[in-house]
Amino acid sequence: MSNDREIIINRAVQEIEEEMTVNLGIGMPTMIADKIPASKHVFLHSENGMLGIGPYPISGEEDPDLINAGKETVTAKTGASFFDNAESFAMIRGGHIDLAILGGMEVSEKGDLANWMIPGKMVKGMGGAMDIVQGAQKVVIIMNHVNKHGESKIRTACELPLTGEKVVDRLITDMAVFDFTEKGMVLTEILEGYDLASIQEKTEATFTVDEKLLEKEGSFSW
Amino acid sequence: MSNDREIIINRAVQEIEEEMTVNLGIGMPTMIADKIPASKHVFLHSENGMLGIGPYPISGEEDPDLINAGKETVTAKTGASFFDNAESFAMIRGGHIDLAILGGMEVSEKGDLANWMIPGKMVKGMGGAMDIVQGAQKVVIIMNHVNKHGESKIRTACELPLTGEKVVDRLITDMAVFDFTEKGMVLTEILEGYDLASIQEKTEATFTVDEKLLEKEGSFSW
Amino acid sequence: MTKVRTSFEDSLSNIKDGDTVIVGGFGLCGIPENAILALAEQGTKDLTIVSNNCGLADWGLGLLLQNHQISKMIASYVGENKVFEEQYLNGELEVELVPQGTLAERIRAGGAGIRGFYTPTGVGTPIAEGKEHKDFNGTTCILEEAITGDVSLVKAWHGDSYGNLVYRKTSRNFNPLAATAGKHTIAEVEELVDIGRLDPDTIHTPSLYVQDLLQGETYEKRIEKRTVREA
Amino acid sequence: MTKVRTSFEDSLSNIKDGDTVIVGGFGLCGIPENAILALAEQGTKDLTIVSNNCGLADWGLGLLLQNHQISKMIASYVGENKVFEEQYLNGELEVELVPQGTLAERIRAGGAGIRGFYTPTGVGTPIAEGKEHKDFNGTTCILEEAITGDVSLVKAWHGDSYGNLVYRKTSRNFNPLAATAGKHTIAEVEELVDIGRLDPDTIHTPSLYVQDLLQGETYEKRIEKRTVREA
Repeated sequence: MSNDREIIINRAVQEIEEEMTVNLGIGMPTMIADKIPASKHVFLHSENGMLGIGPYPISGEEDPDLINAGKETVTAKTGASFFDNAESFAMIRGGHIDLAILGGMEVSEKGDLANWMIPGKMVKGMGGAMDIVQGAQKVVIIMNHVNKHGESKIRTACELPLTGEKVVDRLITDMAVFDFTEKGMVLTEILEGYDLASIQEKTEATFTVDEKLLEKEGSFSW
Repeated sequence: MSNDREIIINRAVQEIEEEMTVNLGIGMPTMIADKIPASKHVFLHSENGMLGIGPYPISGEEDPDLINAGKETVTAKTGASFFDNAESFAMIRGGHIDLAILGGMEVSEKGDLANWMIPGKMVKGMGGAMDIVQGAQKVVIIMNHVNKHGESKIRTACELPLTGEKVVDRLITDMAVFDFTEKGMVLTEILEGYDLASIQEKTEATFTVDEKLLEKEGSFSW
Repeated sequence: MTKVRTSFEDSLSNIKDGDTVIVGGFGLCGIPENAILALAEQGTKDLTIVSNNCGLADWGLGLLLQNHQISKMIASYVGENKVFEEQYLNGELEVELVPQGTLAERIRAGGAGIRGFYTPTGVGTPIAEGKEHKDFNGTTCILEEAITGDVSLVKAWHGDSYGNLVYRKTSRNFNPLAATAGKHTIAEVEELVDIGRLDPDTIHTPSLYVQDLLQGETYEKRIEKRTVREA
Repeated sequence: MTKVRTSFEDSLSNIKDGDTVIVGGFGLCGIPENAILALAEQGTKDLTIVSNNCGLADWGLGLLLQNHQISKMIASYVGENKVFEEQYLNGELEVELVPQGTLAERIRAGGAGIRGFYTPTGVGTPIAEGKEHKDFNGTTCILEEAITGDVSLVKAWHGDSYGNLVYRKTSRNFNPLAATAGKHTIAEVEELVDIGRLDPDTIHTPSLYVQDLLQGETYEKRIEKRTVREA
């Protein structure tokens, strides 16, 4: 795992609180599962029809009838349940999932999310992402702060087609954490190795800085 | 059971064909169940959440968790299934019930049905009747031809509030059988003891007479 | 981590005057007996009750009527209750009659985050008056809106401490639907079983829908119409 | 009275050129393997396929793509199939992408006689373009319409000759929904069991949804992403 990913995942796992029902998106978010402390009781929901995902199986014990939304073989924890896809998305759309952590391509300062298609490239489909960002009680997006060309992925407005409009509650990058509130986009944390100036430089979106963070960061050179 | 009822029930049971899924309304229609020949394999659907109603239980074997839509204790046949009310009405509304036999207060010549409320009297509610008349593949109404004042219950237009508009496929009374087709209301059978004249006299609605019946009844005095 | 509570009184205190409460059961079959008794005891007023029926005069939701705790009833059939009739006729009780399938679907929609749906049920009847009509390939439908509750009361056969529920025979009826549509769902069970004893393939109500789980001490399970055949 | 058929070929002949076919499964999990193989063999053309995914190039629905049998695909995610990409880019294949929850709900609605429903999913995205919008207590929703099929193909674990079905673990997925929404539903099962062996409380698909029931001789059950941990 790259260092950036590890930083993001380590920060993201802190979002998960005792007794929460959590949906983890495909890819980087799935890796969060392994980092949840064993002492914490949480239920992982998989939109293909399962509540209570366990760890990956031991080699030889894979069950083709037991996969997660990323189509990986998994196991079920004691106390799990299986259901059909309509029921699974009833849970999502009906607000019964406490927290969803998904990857992103772009996030706008209004909390818009784009993470499903790049015009001109082959469209693979949105899967369950559009339902999840509308339905989960809290939506946390995790992504690198900048793309491989060093350009901000946090935009004034998304250029890519949206997955959801004003759906992001929190954004965690390898540099910072932002909340999307009634007052707009607010910087609430600066991760190790960065300061406000570097974050401002790498962020196209306009944001304010949380008061507590301002106090703490007051000693910096700005 | 009165003679009228028996005549109606004996005629109505002939509507039930091999392998049909059938919903029988509360009251007189429920009595049809006992008349289905044991040689005929049918599935009786109960809208409170059951497919495969069996006979009433033997005394002492009543199960309070096992009732029909009329709240009577019943049994389940081998191969039955239980489900919730949303699923039960998904079956009804989705057209998965082959035949429904319900009681009626009034039927109009257009095939409208009124069977749930009498203005000025206490309203009890429509239960599942409105769903059933819309959803079942074939809706057969059974009722006496005239009310206790001797007035036709088969009307030009229903005076009572409707349960459904143009929903009746067949009407079976103690005097006759009518089909509701694209050509309107058609008399298809005259039951024993009546002739066309007596039926015309007791029927407010306008109807035509089925050609085959006309041929057969040609020898009558009209 | 457990959702097991021991006091109906404490759980029921989640219901406040003026709340909407969705209650499982069909007739007297599968009703949350103990929760209803505790709610009657508690005396919470001005309730909107969503339930297929309203019990008998002296049992089930009829107990709340006797206590004058219900101001509005949303149901499909209320014909078996004399107290109901009195309160309706004297204007104390508001009634919204909903076709049974539409009622079930509206509660399901509430739990599933579907805000409204088009159904042919009720078109051309008094139920359709004032509702939006729309044609779908020649079938006229009316728009019906979702129902959600502040609290839902359901009754299951078996339940585990996570809140997974299994119902028995036709006592399932409206219970799984009600369980999904309450902001706070209180489930009572005949038997509390160990985690893992319920087969994950056969759980009717997955745990996340349930907030409080209680084991009822006794169940009367009254039969409304005892019907038997000759042996 | 039995719905058991012995020839996939005969059952699949219910599918005609130009038909809409709803197919259960999620990825390769729970797909009706034998029915798909028989449909590929049969060569029926110009099909509209409704399924969450479209298989791999050489397995599942991908086999129908290879044969150029599909003219339109309604799915939520089709990213794992190169043949798909080719046919889409050269204009041979029409694609309607639907959010997964909306797809599941549209199929359920089709089976349940609900003609359309309002959901917040997709508002503000390309999915909402051209769709009717409506506000429900401050939440903007779009109208989505039901999907029905001429034929549905589903795969279950156990089934009886009446057509009752039980699914296993996450292979349930879209199968019970598909079963309700086909005018003619063909179910294949791993094991045909005697009437009465399935507990009536735990049947996932009640018999009335199924027209043909077949027992597959073999099941490959390919795994798309074998993922394991250290022992």
